[in-house]
Amino acid sequence: MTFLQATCLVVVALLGTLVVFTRDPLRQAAVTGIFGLGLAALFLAVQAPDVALSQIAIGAIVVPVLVLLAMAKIREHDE
Amino acid sequence: MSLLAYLVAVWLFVVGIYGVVTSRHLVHLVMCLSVAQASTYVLLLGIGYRKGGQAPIFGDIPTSTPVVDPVVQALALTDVVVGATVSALLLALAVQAHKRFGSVDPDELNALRG
Amino acid sequence: MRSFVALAALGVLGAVLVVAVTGLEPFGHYPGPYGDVLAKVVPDERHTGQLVAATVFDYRAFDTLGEEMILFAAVCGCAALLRVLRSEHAGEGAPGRPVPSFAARAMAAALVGPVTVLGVYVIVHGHLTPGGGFSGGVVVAGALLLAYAGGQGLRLRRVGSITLLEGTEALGAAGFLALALAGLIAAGTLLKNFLALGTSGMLLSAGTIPVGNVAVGLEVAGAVALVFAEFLEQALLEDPE
Amino acid sequence: MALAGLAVVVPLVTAALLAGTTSLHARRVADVVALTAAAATAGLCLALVIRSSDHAIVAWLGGWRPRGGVALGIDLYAEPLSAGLAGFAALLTVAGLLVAWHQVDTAGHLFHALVLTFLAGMVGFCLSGDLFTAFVFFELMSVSAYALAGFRVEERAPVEGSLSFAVTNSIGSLMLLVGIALIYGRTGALNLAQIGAALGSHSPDALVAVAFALVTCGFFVKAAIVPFHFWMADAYAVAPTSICLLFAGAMSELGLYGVARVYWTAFAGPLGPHAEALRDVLLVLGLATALLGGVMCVAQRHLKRLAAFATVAHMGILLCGIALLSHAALAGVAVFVVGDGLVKASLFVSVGALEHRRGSVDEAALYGRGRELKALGTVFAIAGLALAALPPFGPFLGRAMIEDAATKQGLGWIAPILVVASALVGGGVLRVVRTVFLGRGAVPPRHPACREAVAEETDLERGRTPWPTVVTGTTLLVLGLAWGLVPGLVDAATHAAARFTDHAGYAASVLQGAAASAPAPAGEAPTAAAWLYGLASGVLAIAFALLRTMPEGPLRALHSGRIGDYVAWTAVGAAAIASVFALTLA
Repeated sequence: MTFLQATCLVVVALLGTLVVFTRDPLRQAAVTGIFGLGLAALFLAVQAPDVALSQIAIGAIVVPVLVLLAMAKIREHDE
Repeated sequence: MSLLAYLVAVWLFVVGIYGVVTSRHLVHLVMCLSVAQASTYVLLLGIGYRKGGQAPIFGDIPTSTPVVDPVVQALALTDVVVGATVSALLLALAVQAHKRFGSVDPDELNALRG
Repeated sequence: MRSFVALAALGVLGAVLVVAVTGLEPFGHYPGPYGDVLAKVVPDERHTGQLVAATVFDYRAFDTLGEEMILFAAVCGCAALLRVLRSEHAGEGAPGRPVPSFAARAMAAALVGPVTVLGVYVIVHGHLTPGGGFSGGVVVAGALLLAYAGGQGLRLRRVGSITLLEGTEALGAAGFLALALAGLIAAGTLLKNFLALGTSGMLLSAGTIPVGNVAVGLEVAGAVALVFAEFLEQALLEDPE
Repeated sequence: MALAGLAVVVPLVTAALLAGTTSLHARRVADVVALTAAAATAGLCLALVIRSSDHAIVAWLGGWRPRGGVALGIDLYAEPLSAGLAGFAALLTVAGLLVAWHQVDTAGHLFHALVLTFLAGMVGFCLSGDLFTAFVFFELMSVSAYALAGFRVEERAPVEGSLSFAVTNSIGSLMLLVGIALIYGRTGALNLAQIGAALGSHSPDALVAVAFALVTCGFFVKAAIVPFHFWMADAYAVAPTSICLLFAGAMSELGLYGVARVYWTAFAGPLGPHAEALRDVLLVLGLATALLGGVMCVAQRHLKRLAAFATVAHMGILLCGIALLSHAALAGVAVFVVGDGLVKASLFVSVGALEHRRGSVDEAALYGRGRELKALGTVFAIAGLALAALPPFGPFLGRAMIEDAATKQGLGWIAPILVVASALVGGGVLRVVRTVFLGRGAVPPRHPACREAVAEETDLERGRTPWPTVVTGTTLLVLGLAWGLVPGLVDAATHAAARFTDHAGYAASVLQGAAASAPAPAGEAPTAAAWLYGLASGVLAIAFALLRTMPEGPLRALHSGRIGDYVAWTAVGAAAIASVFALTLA
């Protein structure tokens, strides 16, 4: 295992934990985006560029944006 | 060290489900689920990795080069898309839940008791 | 109480999983044989060096077909779950929403071209380089949304744009299915390659793999844009109360 | 050869066409097109059953045949049992679409498109010879099902039910996927036959035992085996009637089909020597599910939840049949799935009809209000007796075959427990006949979930039941009753089950393309003891129906409706099953 891979793995584990324990959904959406990027970096480090690109597109962009759109609806209700 | 990738996968799986159990917000719950989902990507790609292997694309490298397993990458690609679709559906349900009864706390959704 | 039960259960489950993964080959020692056999046969049989694309669009194309249909079903599901009920029509058009400034709209319109080119480039080179229909499709969806923001502002109207996206999405899904059926008609087996394999490394090579990439790209672009549009519409909808 | 692929592709193409034209709002055209596609799928599956009656059909998609024992591509594997189950799902889809003929809101053609992707997922899952492909189509089925369960978004309960359905089942899918990844890490294979060959008959270690446990748990979530069953009543009580019958008649059963398929193709080699330990674990789970489902069924006042818990109880009986790990018991399971599926589907249609006529599914609110609905009451009564496994109907035959197989293995003591479970289910349904249709005996208390006004599901006035519903409900019931009287059924089912459980024959036909010489054991008609058990459960069901007070205890409090609780139970179940398997099988 290279140093880069080990670093990415540890970072991913920490970010994943952070996602779970960030209780405010808006901040959590941001952390999820970073977590998605961390995963993408890990995938590049284990020679999986195809998965990394999809992960950036879907895990780091599409899902967080959907979360923000859903939150826009939910928060508007609370006002 | 040789187990680190697998241990990280197990950790993400467990912590993601713990997040789902303790979540008090449906949107938060969806993202915890995606953390648990991520464990499967890490596990799959970890299994298919080969020390010193190149990405499985013979473009500029000769076809005799050792490469990592392309199959797990195909599976992970599918998995990423499946995970996102489930997230989208759950978010749509969360939006409707909020519209119908003004709450996104999973513990308040208990019209169906017993 | 519940979190303690869950902690205990997940602790046990995690411990059992840790015991199980110690039975795997150590990290970095992929045991094969599936991936190794593919690495040996793909360059000759499929005239492409992109092993992942060959796996996704040929050897395991049926998985991709199923996955496309999951995406398709999820989009239908989101559209159904977020459908605008008759009682809610009052909010359509959402007056009082700020319309983006001319500068922002011009900027968005200017970006549409380059982003589309990038997305299409990623899709059509999917059998040569990393990328392909999945990531390229998301980029194209981004371009569609930019075009939307540039052209109309955020005054979303159901008729027109969404119907168009629904058409695109269904076309992509139908495209991949048509590719599968074409293999049956032209080569006698579902999903079998029926196009010339060409020269490895050329844009028009690898038989049906690039065609599959294009179909997936269309489907993903339509699906992502459609789901965004559905959520956006909900966010702009006025409440029935 | 192309038949198997077409059975999956036909509903998918139709779904894409319907979704692409949803803005045309051609409702009747969509109804007819979707019905035609579902009927065509059923026909294709029937053709597969007939053509695979001598030897299995193995279709290698893309033409990638295995080389040197390594599967390069994906195969669809059709034999009478797998194709038959796919065909049964297609048949129920036809019934569901007929019931939906008068459903008021279908969101353009989206409802039809989702029903067809749901069907394609079930067919693909049944026919898949590859573990990951099975997962993909399992997900296709699930994703469509989440949307269909929550389809009536204008009400509160469907949104809640669909949420707990989607969250718990997504976690089930995750466990399944982790199990698949572990198996791939060991064998480097995804094809079921190749996995079986790679695992060989090596003694299983913790990895193999845990991988099998995770795959099993993933399927158990869908099959609603205790303690993974909580979501089921919530989801089934809220889905449109047309979807309920598909869920209860086909989707749950596919979870157990997955366990059986994976065990006999991939794991029978390594786990065979530990079959007794495995049998004991599965039997405990099956009996617990059967009894809990039965008790909860009798305790319900909400009629759709009552029918849902009937499904839970019957999943327990089916799991007992699979747990015996013998072809004779599996034949009984196959017979039970069809007979029970038809009767239960008819019950759900009847509940939907009652809801339409009287505007409620609350037993208390309906007390005595069904006196004029004599035909509907008769259907309820016959369905109740059939679900109690009264001879000679379809469910009886299946349960009798399971009981006889158990007695042969020296496990005759499980038969009385199955009798009680069936009787509880039948008793619950028959009590509804007593209160709603006869207006006799004690008035049940109201159920809190029933207070909410039920929105009208159909576009007709309450004066009469829509004719497609009447025709479908009656036909399903008649078919379910007649199923037990089909001549030669026991032999055919035993033969099919013997082939399904033929571990070596499966591997040979997939990897070497050999036309495996199928073993053809003769089936045995139900023994006198089984007939007595059948009669006893009928009588006991009537006795349960006459009981005044129903248990109202801590069991119901466990079914809290909270997603967090359900997921915690899922974790508990997975932890327990995985550690027991790791300790006893490895």
